[in-house]
Amino acid sequence: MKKMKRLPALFLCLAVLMATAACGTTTDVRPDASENAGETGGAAGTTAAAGESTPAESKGETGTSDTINLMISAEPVTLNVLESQSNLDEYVFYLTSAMLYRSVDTELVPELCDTMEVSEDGTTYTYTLKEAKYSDGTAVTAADFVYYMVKRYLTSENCSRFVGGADTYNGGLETCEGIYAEDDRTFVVKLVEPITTFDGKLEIYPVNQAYVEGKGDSYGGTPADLQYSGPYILDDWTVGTSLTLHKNPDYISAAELFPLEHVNLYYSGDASSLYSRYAGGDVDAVVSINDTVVEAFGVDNCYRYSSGNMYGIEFNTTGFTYTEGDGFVSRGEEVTALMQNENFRKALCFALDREAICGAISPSALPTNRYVDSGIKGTGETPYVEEFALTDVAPLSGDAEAAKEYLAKALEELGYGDVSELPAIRFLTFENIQQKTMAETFVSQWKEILGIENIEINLQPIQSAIMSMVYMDYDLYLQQLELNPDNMVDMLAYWETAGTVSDPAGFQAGGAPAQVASMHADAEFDALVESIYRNFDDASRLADMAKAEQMLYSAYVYFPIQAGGGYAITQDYVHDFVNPHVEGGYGLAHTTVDAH
Amino acid sequence: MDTQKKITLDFTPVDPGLKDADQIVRPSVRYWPEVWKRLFQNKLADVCLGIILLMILLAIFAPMVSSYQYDATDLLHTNGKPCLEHLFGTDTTGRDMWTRVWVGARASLLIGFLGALTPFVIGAVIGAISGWCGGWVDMVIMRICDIMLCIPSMIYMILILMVMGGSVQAMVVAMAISNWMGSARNFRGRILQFKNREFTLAARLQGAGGLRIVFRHILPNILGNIAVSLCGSVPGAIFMEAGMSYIGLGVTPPRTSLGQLSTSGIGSFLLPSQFHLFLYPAIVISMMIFAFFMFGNCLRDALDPRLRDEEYNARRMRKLRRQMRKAVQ
Amino acid sequence: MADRLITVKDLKVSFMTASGEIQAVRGVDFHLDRGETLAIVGESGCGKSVTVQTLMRLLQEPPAVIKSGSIRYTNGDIDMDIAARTDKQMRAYRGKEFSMIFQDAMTSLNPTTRVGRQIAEGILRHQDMSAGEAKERAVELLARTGLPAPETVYKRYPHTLSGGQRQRVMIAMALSCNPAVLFADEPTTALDVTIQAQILNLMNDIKRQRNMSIIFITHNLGVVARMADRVAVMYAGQIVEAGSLRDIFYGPRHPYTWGLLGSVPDLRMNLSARLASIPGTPPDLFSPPAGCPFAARCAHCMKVCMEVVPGEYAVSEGHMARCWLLDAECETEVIPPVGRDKTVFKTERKEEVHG
Amino acid sequence: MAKYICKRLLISLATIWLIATACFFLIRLLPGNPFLVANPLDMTNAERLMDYYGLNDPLWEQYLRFLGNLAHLDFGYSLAHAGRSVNEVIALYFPVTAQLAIQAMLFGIPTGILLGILSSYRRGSGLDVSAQMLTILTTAIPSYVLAAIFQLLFSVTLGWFPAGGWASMKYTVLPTLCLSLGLVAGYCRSMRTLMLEVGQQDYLRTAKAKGLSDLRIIFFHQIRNALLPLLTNMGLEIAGLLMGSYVIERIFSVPGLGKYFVTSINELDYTMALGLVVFQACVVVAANFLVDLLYGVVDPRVKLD
Repeated sequence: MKKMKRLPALFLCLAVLMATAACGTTTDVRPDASENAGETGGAAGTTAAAGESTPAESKGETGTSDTINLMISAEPVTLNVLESQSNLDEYVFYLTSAMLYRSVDTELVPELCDTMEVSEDGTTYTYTLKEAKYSDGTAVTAADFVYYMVKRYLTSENCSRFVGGADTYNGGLETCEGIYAEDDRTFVVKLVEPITTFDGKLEIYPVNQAYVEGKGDSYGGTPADLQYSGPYILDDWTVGTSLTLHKNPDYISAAELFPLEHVNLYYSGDASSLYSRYAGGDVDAVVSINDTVVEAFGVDNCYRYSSGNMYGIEFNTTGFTYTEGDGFVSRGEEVTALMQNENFRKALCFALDREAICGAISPSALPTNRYVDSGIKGTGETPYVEEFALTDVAPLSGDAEAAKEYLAKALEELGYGDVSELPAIRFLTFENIQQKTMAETFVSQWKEILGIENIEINLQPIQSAIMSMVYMDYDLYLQQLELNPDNMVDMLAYWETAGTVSDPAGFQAGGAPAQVASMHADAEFDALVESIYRNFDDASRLADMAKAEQMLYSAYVYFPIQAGGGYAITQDYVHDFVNPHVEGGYGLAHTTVDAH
Repeated sequence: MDTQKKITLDFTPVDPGLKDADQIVRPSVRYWPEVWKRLFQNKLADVCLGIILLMILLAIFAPMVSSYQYDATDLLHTNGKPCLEHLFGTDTTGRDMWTRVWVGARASLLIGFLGALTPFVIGAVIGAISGWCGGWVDMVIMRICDIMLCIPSMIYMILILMVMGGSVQAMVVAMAISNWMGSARNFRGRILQFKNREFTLAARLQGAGGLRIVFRHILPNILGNIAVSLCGSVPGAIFMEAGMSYIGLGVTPPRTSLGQLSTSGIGSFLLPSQFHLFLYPAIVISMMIFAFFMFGNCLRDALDPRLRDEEYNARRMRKLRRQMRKAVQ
Repeated sequence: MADRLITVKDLKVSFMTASGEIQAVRGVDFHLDRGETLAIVGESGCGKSVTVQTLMRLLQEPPAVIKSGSIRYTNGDIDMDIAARTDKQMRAYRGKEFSMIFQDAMTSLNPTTRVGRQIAEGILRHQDMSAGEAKERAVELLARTGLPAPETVYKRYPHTLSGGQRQRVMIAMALSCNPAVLFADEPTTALDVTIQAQILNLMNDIKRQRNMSIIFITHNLGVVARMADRVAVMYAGQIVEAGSLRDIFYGPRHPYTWGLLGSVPDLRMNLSARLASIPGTPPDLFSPPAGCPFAARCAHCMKVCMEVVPGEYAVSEGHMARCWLLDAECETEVIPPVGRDKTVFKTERKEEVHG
Repeated sequence: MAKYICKRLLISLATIWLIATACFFLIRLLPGNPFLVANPLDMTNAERLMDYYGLNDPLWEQYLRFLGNLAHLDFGYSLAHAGRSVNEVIALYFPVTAQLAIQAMLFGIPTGILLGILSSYRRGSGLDVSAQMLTILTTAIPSYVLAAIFQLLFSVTLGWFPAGGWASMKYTVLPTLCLSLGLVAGYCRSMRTLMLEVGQQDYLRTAKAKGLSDLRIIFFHQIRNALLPLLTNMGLEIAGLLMGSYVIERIFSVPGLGKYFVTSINELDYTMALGLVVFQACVVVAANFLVDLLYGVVDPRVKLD
């Protein structure tokens, strides 16, 4: 009796799961039904699509709503613009503090900047500012920009470009000769020499030094510990849940831009609840949709944007690892010889079918053979990547035969009879579902195509993965690098002999043993990259860049896999919602919302 | 009386020597055989044991027999629906889910068993020392217990997974370090409970040493309880691993576990095309936990049949009432 | 004829368990008169507790089931068959007409409730009293049972009392509503001898004062000797011999009774002599033997004993036994081994005088 | 009594100090640099921040500083989230977690106990079987799976409750339900067993012999005694609930402490993690203390000394 009654529990168990299967199927219908409307959602003519639907829905035309509810999938880390480590914070700053220039519809337009003058020799930039004030009434002055720029904008990479920055930079400058305020309204930036990557359109925020120092450590901790000068003011930030903003009446372009009065940002770290809340109608737009749930929204309803970063496989060709106690330690002769063998590296690269891998794991990303964003303009109409194609590259869909040939050559050169004799190789990966799956797939492909079974995945939480990366404790590393569309050269500069990626543990600076070279030590490449910074001729600069790219590519130390991307979606009553920025922000400068 | 008299009554005495006094009387009942008998008479216990054994067998042999490697990707057959070729379908990179689920079950079962047993054994030894020695030893051990209970296990977990890498062994060690306290407290309590019982005293008077008494005399008395609580902590350990996987600290790839599979499946929970990635690992892990849990329950019933009798009678009574009601109608 | 309170006829009680039916009481007949003490004697598990608890319908039903028989109770206006009453109907009589004292007062008292409240609870249930009056009455009862400082005892918890004090509390509780019949289920087994004597005296006093009837369950024949007017010997769910105290102690006719009496230590006994005991263990009540249940252990077992259950044989007025040895056809002459020795309870009686 | 409380308070303080010390050093054993997160290449900046927060000082100096701040109950500022003070985080988000925990307990524990009582009273009935099924289901299905099922069922399909967020009571329903189901299952199971155990105690027979009604016996004798053992585990359980559940908070976007707890350790946010650990230790110690006191009051057999 008892047993008979308890058994149904088991079936109920299954029934619940089955029921959810059914739910999964039914919910899928919803995005499909609105497919027509969704496709035109981004365009201006949404009403045409609405016209097809029943008259009851026509009330959407009768009025507008002054509120938008957005779903964000990554939360800002801090409001403290000076300490911010993360580009996730930028869209908060975007909404909370005014800038010299602001990106509106993918273009940088002057905001607080009234005029900008460049000196004849191209080294001195003089900005005059409009009259503006913070929400607490304090006036915005040129000194506020100086304070922010020196404190935060200068990094060890770009410091040397500004007068007086190079020698004194030790991380966090107090002053810099080349950046100063002539008076309250005039802000001056002096370069050591003109460089191509600096066009004066600085996206920097005014920060009042007295205010920051008055707040001390608590600056930027809560919405109350911040001076607002941007289009919106943060009312509430419930960490892990929501940010609530309302329009700043004192904002300099309040009349022309940002028509919405209220912006509510909702955060969810969970992919399925992201979908549940959109489907349930709680939110008007989702800024970034996890690749795994894009399908649930209906890929056709979403639009893709580039996320401004790329994945690539990095090879540790130095043969060394840095340890806290013993300094530089050899990774072992065999592994070193193997990693330094170009044919072996090529074999690994050619074996990968990047098209299939990206398609399976991250549909929003595009497989690539380049180190720059694909959207960058060339000299004419054709994009740069098409105008200056690289030669002798591994096909995106892989080339198993070539890979096998390279492997055979490598084995011959190194004197191995068979792949099973190869030493163990450590493949460092982040603890992140996408990276993890990708690494697993690579290892499996290498095993299948090349028969290499000695590659171990070393999965680490982000913090310690980065530490391992900095200490070069890996043979292979799935490296994610930022692609800055404005400064394409920076990406290449990382790979100079003493560049940050090429020499992460500071082998050159840190007194490494003489025999240690950086991963990509090529004097010719260094010189080429440095010359690009000073070449103002568009055509030859781009040609040189392509040349540098080709050099880096052909060295096979950093093999490009994919350019990252993301998907966004809006309900069909939201208009002119754009992702202006490759960094995954969102543009509300012209966004309007119909009553719904 | 009259009817009895009609039968021929034989009043010849029976020789007491021929008659074994114990023969007709109740056979002496031995504890464990009786428990086993009761356990296996319970159909639910049989079903649970069957599920557990089946899962163990599948975990061991299914990946061996399968024509697919659990970590071999096949980019031409991604997100395949379950079919004869791939019983549980394929995942986003074309790996055979059937093989993966059972390889994952291997890790989960290992973690389940070892993760339940190791902290228990460590806790038992420490608890036994604490309970048996008493005095300041007991004090110190119990304070350490209290303190360790308050330190979030996340810290140990991350630390150990860092040092040892995310392997099954690391998970087990992490569980041993973060879970021994409960078992130590429990065991100490039991030892204290039995320490002054007569049979312990008798053993002590015969000159048996402390540990000998604990293991020879006290342990058998609490074996039943131990078995039940062990059965209960196996699902606990499996869950813990699943929880760690959700946080992102599980078994490292390409190895996998049911926790890993179901957490990565939860991301694609909403997609009809990938629903099987969530469904099968979730069903297998739920069934596994269900089986252990129910088996523990049945074992408890078998050890202490009173409760089961109670239930039996309660049901009987209700049945009788129902019959009576029907008869009245 | 004496004022007959309880008449039990052919009472059969079984326990239904998952593994089968346990026939705990297998056809029992006895009666109880007003003001008399009936002792039911037997080994543990022979069904004595079950019998008495059935009289109060205290058993969980099921597992317990009254298979057959009647329990007639007559007292003044009340005339009923307890066996046919429902649990609900019985509630009104429990505590009022009958009450019970249990063996282990420690476990029989609710550990988290003050003892006074536990007594007052019963009073409030049956008597139309205010809470204050009930408390007064409870204190009075506690005083009556000889507890010093009853007011303080009233407020104490069971675990703070000694074994004897707890049993006195139990008695106070049992007497709270002046019951006509008191069932005492081995009330002194858990106590040491001096306390035991005090409690027994107390019970005897109270019985005499209130003209109460007692059914006293024990396996201690010494206790029987000082308490009982009549004795019923139970074995394997049946009463194998019943009679007056004198009948049982001086003229026992059932081999089991002989065994019982023989296993009582005798002060004058030779120290080197082994204490007599009955070999073997009682039969399994899952499947009771076809014949006399005692046959397997009986030294005088005959073939008939193994095959047919013996009927009741009247030995004298009010004295009966169930044994084939008493059958007219039986030719075996057996001389009762005890009965000639009266010292057993004589010593006990002396002790009572001392106490 | 006062002496007992004083003694317990002293022991509690010592416990908290030991926990804080152990965690201080344990957390420092974790490899990695707290400032190398978003831009892993910016070592110079990371070094600057390490200096700024005094993390390059000798460990014992940092420890003494930590103890000093602890004495002032100042947990400092988060390393990962500049400007966010740990005290403020606790002040802002502990109430959220507490609200959720209290709601879950107020719903879960009485429901569980009631179900346990009912199913023990009507053993083997449909109710008992369904209660046991609930117990098994909620125990056998991982909480993140259950939460996702709830979202799908109650938010997307039925649209009754929002799938996430934290604004009004409506938002608390699903997370509360998810949190309390475990409690319901656990308490139902324990209570049922305890009721059956107490049901076999002699004193219930005594109560029956007094002629008391079934209801009175169950309420005044059985339930009262069955509830007591449940109290012992409540201390740790309450403390656990009060620290929030990472899984539930993440899935339902609840701004509770649980999420901070996990992420701060993951992010190597030393000050935040330590602050929260110490805070949790205080909660656990306080909860245990209160439960012990309560036990002493409710159970006359327990002597506090």
